[in-house]
Amino acid sequence: MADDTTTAPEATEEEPVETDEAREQLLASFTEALGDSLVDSHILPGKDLWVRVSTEAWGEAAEVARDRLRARYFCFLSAIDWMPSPFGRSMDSEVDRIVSGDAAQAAEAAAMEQGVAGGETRFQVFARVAHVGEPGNFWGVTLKADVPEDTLAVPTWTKVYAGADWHEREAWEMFGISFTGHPGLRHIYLPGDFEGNPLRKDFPLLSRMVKPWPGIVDVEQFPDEGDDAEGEGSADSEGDAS
Amino acid sequence: MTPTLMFGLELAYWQETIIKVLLGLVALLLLTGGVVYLYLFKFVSFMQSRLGPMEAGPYGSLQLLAEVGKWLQKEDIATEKADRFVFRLAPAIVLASTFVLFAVIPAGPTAVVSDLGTGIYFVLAMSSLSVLGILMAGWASANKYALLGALRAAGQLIAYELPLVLAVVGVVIAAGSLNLQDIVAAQASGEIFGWDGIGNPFILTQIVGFTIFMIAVQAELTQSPFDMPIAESELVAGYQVEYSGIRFLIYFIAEFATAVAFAAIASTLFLGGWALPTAWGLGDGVMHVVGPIVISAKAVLLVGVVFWVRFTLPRFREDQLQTLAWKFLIPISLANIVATGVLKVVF
Amino acid sequence: MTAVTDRQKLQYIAAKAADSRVNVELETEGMTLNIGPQHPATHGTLRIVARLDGEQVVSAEPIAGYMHRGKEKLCEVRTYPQINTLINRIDWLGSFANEVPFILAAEQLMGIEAPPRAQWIRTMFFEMSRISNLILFLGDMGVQLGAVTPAFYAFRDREFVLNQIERVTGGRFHPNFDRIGGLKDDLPKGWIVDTKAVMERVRDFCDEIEELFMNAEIFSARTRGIGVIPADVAMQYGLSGANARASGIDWDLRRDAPSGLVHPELDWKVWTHPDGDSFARFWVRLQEVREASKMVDQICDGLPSGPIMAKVPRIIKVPAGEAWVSTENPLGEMGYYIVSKGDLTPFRLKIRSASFNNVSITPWLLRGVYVPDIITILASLYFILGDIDR
Amino acid sequence: MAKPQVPGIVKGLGITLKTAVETMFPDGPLKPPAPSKGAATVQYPHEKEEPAPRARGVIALKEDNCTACMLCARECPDWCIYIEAHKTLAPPRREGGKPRSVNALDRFDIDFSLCMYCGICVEVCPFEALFWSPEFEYSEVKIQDLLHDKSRLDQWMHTVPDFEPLEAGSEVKVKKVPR
Repeated sequence: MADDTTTAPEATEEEPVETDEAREQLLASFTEALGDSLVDSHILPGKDLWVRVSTEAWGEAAEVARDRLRARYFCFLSAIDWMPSPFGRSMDSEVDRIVSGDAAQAAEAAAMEQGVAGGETRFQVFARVAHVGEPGNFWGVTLKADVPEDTLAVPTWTKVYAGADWHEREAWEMFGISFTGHPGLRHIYLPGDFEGNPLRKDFPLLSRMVKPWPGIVDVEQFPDEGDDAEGEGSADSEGDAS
Repeated sequence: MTPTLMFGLELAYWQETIIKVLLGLVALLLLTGGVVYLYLFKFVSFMQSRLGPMEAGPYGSLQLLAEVGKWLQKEDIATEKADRFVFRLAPAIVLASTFVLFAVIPAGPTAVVSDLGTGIYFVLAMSSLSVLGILMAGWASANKYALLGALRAAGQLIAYELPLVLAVVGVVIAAGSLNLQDIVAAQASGEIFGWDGIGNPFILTQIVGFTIFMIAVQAELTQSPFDMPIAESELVAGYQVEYSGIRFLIYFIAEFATAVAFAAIASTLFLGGWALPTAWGLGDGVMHVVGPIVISAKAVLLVGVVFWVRFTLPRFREDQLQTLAWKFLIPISLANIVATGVLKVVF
Repeated sequence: MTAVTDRQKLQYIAAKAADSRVNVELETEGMTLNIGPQHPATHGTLRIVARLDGEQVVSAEPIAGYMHRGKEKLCEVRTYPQINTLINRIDWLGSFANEVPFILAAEQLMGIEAPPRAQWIRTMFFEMSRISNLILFLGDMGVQLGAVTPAFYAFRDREFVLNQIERVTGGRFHPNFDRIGGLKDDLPKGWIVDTKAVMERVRDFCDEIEELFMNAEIFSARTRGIGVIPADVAMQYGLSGANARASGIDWDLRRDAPSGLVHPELDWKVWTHPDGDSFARFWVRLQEVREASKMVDQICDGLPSGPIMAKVPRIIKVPAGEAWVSTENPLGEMGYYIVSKGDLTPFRLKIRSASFNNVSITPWLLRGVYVPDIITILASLYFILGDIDR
Repeated sequence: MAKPQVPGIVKGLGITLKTAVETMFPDGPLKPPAPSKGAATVQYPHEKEEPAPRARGVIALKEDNCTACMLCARECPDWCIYIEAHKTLAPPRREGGKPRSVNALDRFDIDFSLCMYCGICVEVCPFEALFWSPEFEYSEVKIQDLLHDKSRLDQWMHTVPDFEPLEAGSEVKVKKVPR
């Protein structure tokens, strides 16, 4: 397929339906190259293009992007854990808990819906590549793929983009997603004997658990209103002396 | 041995030598301290648009005292795997090779510790002694950085011995003697095309020899364009990395004393040493006093040039350094010797 | 031979063992030299494990992570203004430039547009943080090669730029001045006149550095042809900014993908260099500082009047959605991928920092170079540790 | 290695010498040398540099403006503001009116060893009780002493400069510091 030198997407923001021909063409060339393994896609007119492919076609999507569409610049590769965090911001003040009661806690385990361009599994791996042509001709695309729950494995990109090596090591370390075919999956940031995957939503952020939140205090009630004992005793705002 | 007369006292030879050695040491340490303060603390700071130390003493003059005090009270440790004996001996050798140089440098008609017939030859031989000290330091401190630094130093110092020696040969041919006093005398009494207003300092006729000598001195002192052995941004402190306390102080003194020593030798060979041109008609009596001042001034001037180059230029890489020595400095100095020889015969 | 007591024998054996251990280590085919984590050449705590054969590097591998603060995890429990203070500590030298892409991404999600005066001042501070960042690089490149003096000139002239930033934002390194929808405050009186004088001084500094380095033989001997990165390898590893432009890639996000700043309205030039070696990277950055100072001058002259802040609700809840915005930061392309579920804090924040990719090329690049060249190449790639480790 | 021509290296040496001369003789070689004027550095304990009026040195608290609404303590990313207050009866505004119940501040501590000087508390305070002061000389020997209580924060109020007038073309209203 001849390389379609697409013009830079001019941000024509006409109201009704903003067709963004440049990105439409891109999407067309993607679907034509990948066929049915291109599961879903989304265009934000004038701004960005998302393309979601099936897990098996993840490696092939890289080749298509680099060779057929000449997107030779590797921007980054990472992952998202779509499970809502069971911990919240551990900044729930007394009054919120009283007002909304424990219902707020129950809402946490709400349904887990994926963001742009959908997806089924909890983990999704996403990467961004860009085409750098002559001045002015620059476009980027974000590729996404689901990570199967059971194997948590996705084909590696290091054969296509050598720069993906470090990014995949980081994703493996932070999310526990392994990349089949990667030359050496080992820790890049964390010490060798670190267990657990920090960026998973169920990994607690200890620094906030250890110290009570100073914002939790509330103004004491009238000390001289009721009898003194009750006033002092029930003052629950024990501002901690750090 | 006939007692020699010194300051009107009857002194045996050994007493005279002790006094001269003590005077020489005091003069050397004072000069080194002055040079360190003047250049390392003040002139370099002005070059970098800052003031340098101002707290210790008026205008930071007692800063060197503070530094020496600091180093003396620091603990002198050696790494566990270090080869203790060699590790402790190394700084002493480097310092010895520097102090020995001063035995020969004349500072006045009779103010020289021992006026050797082959003065300059002795100087060049002794100056290559420091390589041993550096190798011992690097090898004994069982530290990879020190090892790298020492091996680089070995390669560099040996490579720059040759240009140093060959540059001096030109002067020796022009002066016709190896004795430093004769070289000084030759420059004081010589004249250029019949005019002896400023004598004939060899820098004028031996300008090529002078530049090669100064480049070689820059390399001998492992100063900046050639400071591979102590490359702060790579080997942190090269062979000195494991030293602390008084041993590091010895290296510090040795480094600057060698700078002063080589500057004094360079001024003796090329700038006329302690003597002012005989045409100015200053008798020997006066020169006893003026001599040391003149040589100190010239030495301080040349050390200034060394520091000026040190704090401006980036450093050579190892192989570029060697190429410069073997492929450029040595051939040029050989050509210089031939030219001097031919001109000597013709005129 | 006197009777040799056991103690002496043990001492003798121990001494021999000590010697042999030292010798064994030297005669092995290579030496593993750890450069860092505490080392003057790494801008922070980066450790490079280099297997050496004599002075030449067989293989070298940087080990990052000594300064990993877990920014992406922290950002998931912080509101948007609080994240703003966190992210200007990633690339702490050009810290205003860190805030801009994050704020632009949040504005894109919220559909808010900063008023023109705010955009112009934002671009001005974006370029001023580039100047303060790259001036330090120009001085630091000298120190890595052994010339101590340029670093002092760099710090001396950089103070003026930092003073100007401090007069407006209150912070020298961490301005925390950018807000969703505009800026926190406006310029104090008389600030623009002083800034133009400072820009004049910046250009004098550039000429001084050019004279000190450009035609000095030792500098070009140490940097020309060292650490050559061909264009396609640079693209594969995702090198961006001056490192990419030095390998002949004519690409600048300020011109090719203007996101929210006013660069298209200024006239400036993108400098590239065909060689791709350390000298080229130094040269491109030197020209970039000059261009940035000209840009600030143009902004000072053409600054429109008007409000500094758009209408923004007090409690900022970003509507659900995903946004990616990247800008041309001093170190390269820096981008933020915000995934928001509509509440106070972002659901996931991917921070794409330039130095991470710029340094990931070193294992490929450092094969077969001399030890001093490791330092030259690392200095010319110009990474900041906070940028790598996040 | 190219044969070292003179100009490159000599030009570099020229620059360092020029700077040395500029530092030593800031007002021309004829005048006496005055390096302290020529150097770019300031001898700190003796000469002090004036920080910019907007510099974020320390946070000052105007105690009677504070109504203990806890907003700053909640918004602080480092959790370093600790507030305790209780309700009291304040005299009515108009005589004969009902006494008003008002929050009285018991404790308002900012732990400057945790604070990262982001300024969110100063910005978020609805009652203009927190201000920035460019004061920076409050280092302590013990880290506990960096916990400034409300009386000390009140003292900083005297060092808070007035807000500067703004550049031409800006439409932001210049606020006034309640003295």
